[in-house]
Amino acid sequence: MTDWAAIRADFPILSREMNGYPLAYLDSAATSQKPQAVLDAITDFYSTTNANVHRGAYSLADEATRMYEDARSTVARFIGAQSDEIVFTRGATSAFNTVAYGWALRHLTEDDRILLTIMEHHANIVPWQLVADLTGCSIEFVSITDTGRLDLDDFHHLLDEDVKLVGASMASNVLGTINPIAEIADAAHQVGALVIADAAQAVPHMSVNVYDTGADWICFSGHKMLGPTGIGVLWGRPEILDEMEPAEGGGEMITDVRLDGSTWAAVPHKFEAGTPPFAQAVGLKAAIDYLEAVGMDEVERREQELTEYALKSMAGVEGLTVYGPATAQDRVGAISFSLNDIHPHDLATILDQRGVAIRAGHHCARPLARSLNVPATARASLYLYNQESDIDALIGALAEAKELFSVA
Amino acid sequence: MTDWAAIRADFPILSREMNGYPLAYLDSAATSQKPQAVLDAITDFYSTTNANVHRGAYSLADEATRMYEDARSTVARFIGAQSDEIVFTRGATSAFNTVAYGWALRHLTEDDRILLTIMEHHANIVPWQLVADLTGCSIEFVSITDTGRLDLDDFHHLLDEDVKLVGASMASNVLGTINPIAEIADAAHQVGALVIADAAQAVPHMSVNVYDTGADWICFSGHKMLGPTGIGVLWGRPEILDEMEPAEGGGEMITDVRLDGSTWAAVPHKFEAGTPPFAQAVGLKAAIDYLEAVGMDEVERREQELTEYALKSMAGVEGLTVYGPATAQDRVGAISFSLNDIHPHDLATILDQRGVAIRAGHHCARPLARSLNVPATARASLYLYNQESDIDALIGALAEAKELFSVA
Amino acid sequence: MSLEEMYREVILDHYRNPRNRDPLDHVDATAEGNNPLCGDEVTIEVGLDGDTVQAISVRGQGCSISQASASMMSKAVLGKTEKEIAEITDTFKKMMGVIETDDVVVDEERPGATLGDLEALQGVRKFPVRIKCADLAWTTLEEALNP
Amino acid sequence: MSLEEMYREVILDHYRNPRNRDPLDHVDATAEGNNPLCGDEVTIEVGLDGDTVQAISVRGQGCSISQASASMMSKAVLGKTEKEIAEITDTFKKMMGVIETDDVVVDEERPGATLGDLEALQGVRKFPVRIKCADLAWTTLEEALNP
Ligand SMILES: Cc1ncc(COP(=O)(O)O)c(C=O)c1O
Ligand SMILES: Cc1ncc(COP(=O)(O)O)c(C=O)c1O
Repeated sequence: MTDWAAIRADFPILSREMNGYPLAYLDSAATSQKPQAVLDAITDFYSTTNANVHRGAYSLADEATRMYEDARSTVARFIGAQSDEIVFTRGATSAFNTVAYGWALRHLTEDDRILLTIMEHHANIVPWQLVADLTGCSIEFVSITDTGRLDLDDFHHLLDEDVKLVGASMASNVLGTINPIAEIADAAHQVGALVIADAAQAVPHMSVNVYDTGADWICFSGHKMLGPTGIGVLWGRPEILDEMEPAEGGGEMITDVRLDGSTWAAVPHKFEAGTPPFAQAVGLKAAIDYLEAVGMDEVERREQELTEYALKSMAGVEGLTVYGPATAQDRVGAISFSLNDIHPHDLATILDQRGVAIRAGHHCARPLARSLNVPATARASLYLYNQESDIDALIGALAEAKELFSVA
Repeated sequence: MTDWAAIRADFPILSREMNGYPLAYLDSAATSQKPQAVLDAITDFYSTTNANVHRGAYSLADEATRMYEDARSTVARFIGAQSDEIVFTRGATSAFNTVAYGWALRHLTEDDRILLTIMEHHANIVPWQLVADLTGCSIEFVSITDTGRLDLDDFHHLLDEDVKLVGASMASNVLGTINPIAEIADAAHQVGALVIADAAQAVPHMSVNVYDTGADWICFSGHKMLGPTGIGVLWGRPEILDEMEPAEGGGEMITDVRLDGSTWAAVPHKFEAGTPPFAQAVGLKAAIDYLEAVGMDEVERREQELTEYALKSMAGVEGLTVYGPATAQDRVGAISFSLNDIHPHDLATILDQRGVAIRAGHHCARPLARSLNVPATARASLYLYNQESDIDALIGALAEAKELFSVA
Repeated sequence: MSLEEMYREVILDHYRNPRNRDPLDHVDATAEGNNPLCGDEVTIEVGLDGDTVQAISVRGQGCSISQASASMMSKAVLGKTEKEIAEITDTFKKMMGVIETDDVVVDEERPGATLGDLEALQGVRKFPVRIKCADLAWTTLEEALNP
Repeated sequence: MSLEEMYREVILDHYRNPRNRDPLDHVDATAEGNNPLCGDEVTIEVGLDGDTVQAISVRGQGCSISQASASMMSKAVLGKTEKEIAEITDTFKKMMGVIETDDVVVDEERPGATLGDLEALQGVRKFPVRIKCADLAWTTLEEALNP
């Protein structure tokens, strides 16, 4: 049995007060908090081992390089991949752009189509719009059902031989919906399209094996999985990474630079121009070590438990509407909602006064917001360090908000 | 009078032993060490204020956003710019690529030329080669003189109306040479070319005012100026940043995302797709605060003193050749050299055994190495925390290396 | 900081029953404003008679503060000259702390005393994140009148 | 860790007077290798008589370890069959720790005993950063012979 109270105590910020109340941090889908072990790993690295990687013939640089590459192996093992399939980027967004410039820009033409889901985060939309602008390819969107699930009929209907790329989130940061990525990838491959999966809300919350997803590329961010900001991961099938061009040019990604052109280093270094975020890689490794010590199955189970508790508690609040699946099954703990005619920003401010941190807005998914016909929603999102009392605080503050807005 | 011993004591790693000797860290041109104040700033941020920026309507997110934007103002003030001219990137390399994709890719054609100096770092070469590959523009290189200075005659000779972009380092990471960037920019502007300055080895070591440089864009990295890895800066003239396209697409850089296209946020946010390295920005601010407390004039003066001491000591070593200016004037403390026929990697290994960390190789500047006709050099590079004893350790170890190699 | 101070009855009333929402037939000046961070939007149309605002339409979507502020503003500026409006705007922005001031004209205790209903927005000042919401309509009106 | 153990006289001799550097007239197999991290380069040309290496040329640039290893290797494999070379390579890589082994054939005290001059490279094993330098020529030869 995991001691969840002890886990919570590992996160220094969670003992902070907020506006006179205990902080109930319910915005982990935006960014996660960090356990002491991650902070210590970063400080220790800078205090004992800091040196630029892959560059020095001295012991310190060698140690730093080993730690950086060790972080890469840790990430690889964590998602069932090989080390040289792991590209460290600035974040999930950068990972998408690496594929946009390194593959799509050079492969797509006017005749080609990209198929995305309407629930994609801007990170899995805008890079393709930039590519479309440069190549003339077109983009289409798969819609969702009334229950917030991907409309698979629509997907199969829109999928044909002109589709060269399918982009889909493994889990939606707004609806919480978990998409059947393997089924999507299977169908896409049958028409010859490649698949890029947004795992930003999946890898932190469940055990992911990249080969089981069927996807060709997977993108996620360190800061949403207990790690530092400034680092993310692009995983790709080795044969695809191999034939991709680098997106960024600079040091460390070359074998040779001549006046009339350059040759590229082997994958993954080809995609890591310049000094990589090596201290952040060390922090991300510590985060993964932490998650693995708890166990991803246990993390997933606990989050389901909390999600169920939250959905049930919210169902008891009159006037509250949840967007997305109403049960904890096949969903993660990102729960978007609205309450009567109280605007989400008003809600966020009111909750904040009771120490409850939730997000309000379009959550970087405006096409989804438009299709739901709500310009903004409130969102509470959970992680392993949350506890029932955070949700109770949310529910209590929602009642107060209704009170405040009942005057008129 | 600055207490340099006290300054050195602020850097935890410098009290480390290396192979039984005190660590003499002479590789700051690759990456700098960090003072405790920077480590504390990062840990404090994660422990008390961590939340995603520009996203939350709750107090914690507001605090985090203020700290992130405060870091931006600090950087701006440090280089004499306005806040909204500062774009946070992954590093200097990313900054160059942002201009390559956001400006050059969309402005240059087959008829256009890019003029670089032969002493550029790969970060200021390869992005332009990628652009040349996509647009058909051509690239030419300005050579250097025998004393390791830019050949200004050659520059003026190569500069004509077809040149649309001039790229030059403010200080070379190999030769240490400080280039007359204002003169270069002046001449470039006269033929209608824009100027991108590589300030990666300048901003950490001297007081820089972007407007005095005359450049249109300036790029540098946080990790070379006491800050964390994973963050860099692109400064640009506001009117130029304004008309540039974003390089990366994603969240936070849009005003609206529609199915058929998107509109961009104002500068600088247009160039900061996705979650930015906000904790690293906080660390960078602490680094700048530290540098400013010492005073950049004082940093520069001290480094000149150390450089002079190093050049003089090295001049006393028989068989040692320095590449680059032989005096401390108009140069920074990156000193490349060779010793008899001892290969730089052998040198680095031997020195490492005496605790002296130097770099060996082409220093991400292969075109320069080729033009010097040395495939590799050894490089010692200095920063404010170095002291004369580090240089003495270097000189002592060089004597031992000669001894070892004198056998045959 | 009291939430009750921010969510006054008059604010919620303007939020739920916004004034002057009907589009104008004849538009002399117009501007759109939005707050990219939270998505608040306001569109303003103005009909002028000389330099007097003789008609105004304010439409938008967003939080109670942004929409109530817009509605109250439309009432406050209707029938006023551009010069008078500039003065009201200045007083409002000073009340909200958007413009710094040590102007003695502003009553320390009740800096919004001359603003009527709008004074109700004073409570927002204690919520820095929300000041931009209150300010949006005013900045947009300024843009409409001084394009 | 002693530097003297790495920089043996025989190594410096091979570094300064590399053997078998002349290009071959007739090349049956060739490969280029480089170590992107430190820039060491080696080009190998082989002349075969059946499966016997009857001529070899090894050229390159780089540190003393990479160049001495290449030179010593050229001496060691000249006149040997591909099978014999594979065995020498295996023994060498085990000595350097590039191939892990608990193979009893290798003398714990002197794992390179069968390698002659090459044994001098044993000292490199204590400098992990430099093992790749010593290994470069061998990996390149393997590529030349098994393209
Ligand atoms: C002169 C110069 N320019 C650019 C860079 C690239 O910086 P980074 O690797 O931090 O992107 C460096 C450092 O490696 C440098 O020394
Ligand atoms: C589903 C999803 N995809 C992509 C991203 C982008 O991640 P980042 O902002 O770290 O680049 C996010 C988070 O903002 C997300 O929730």
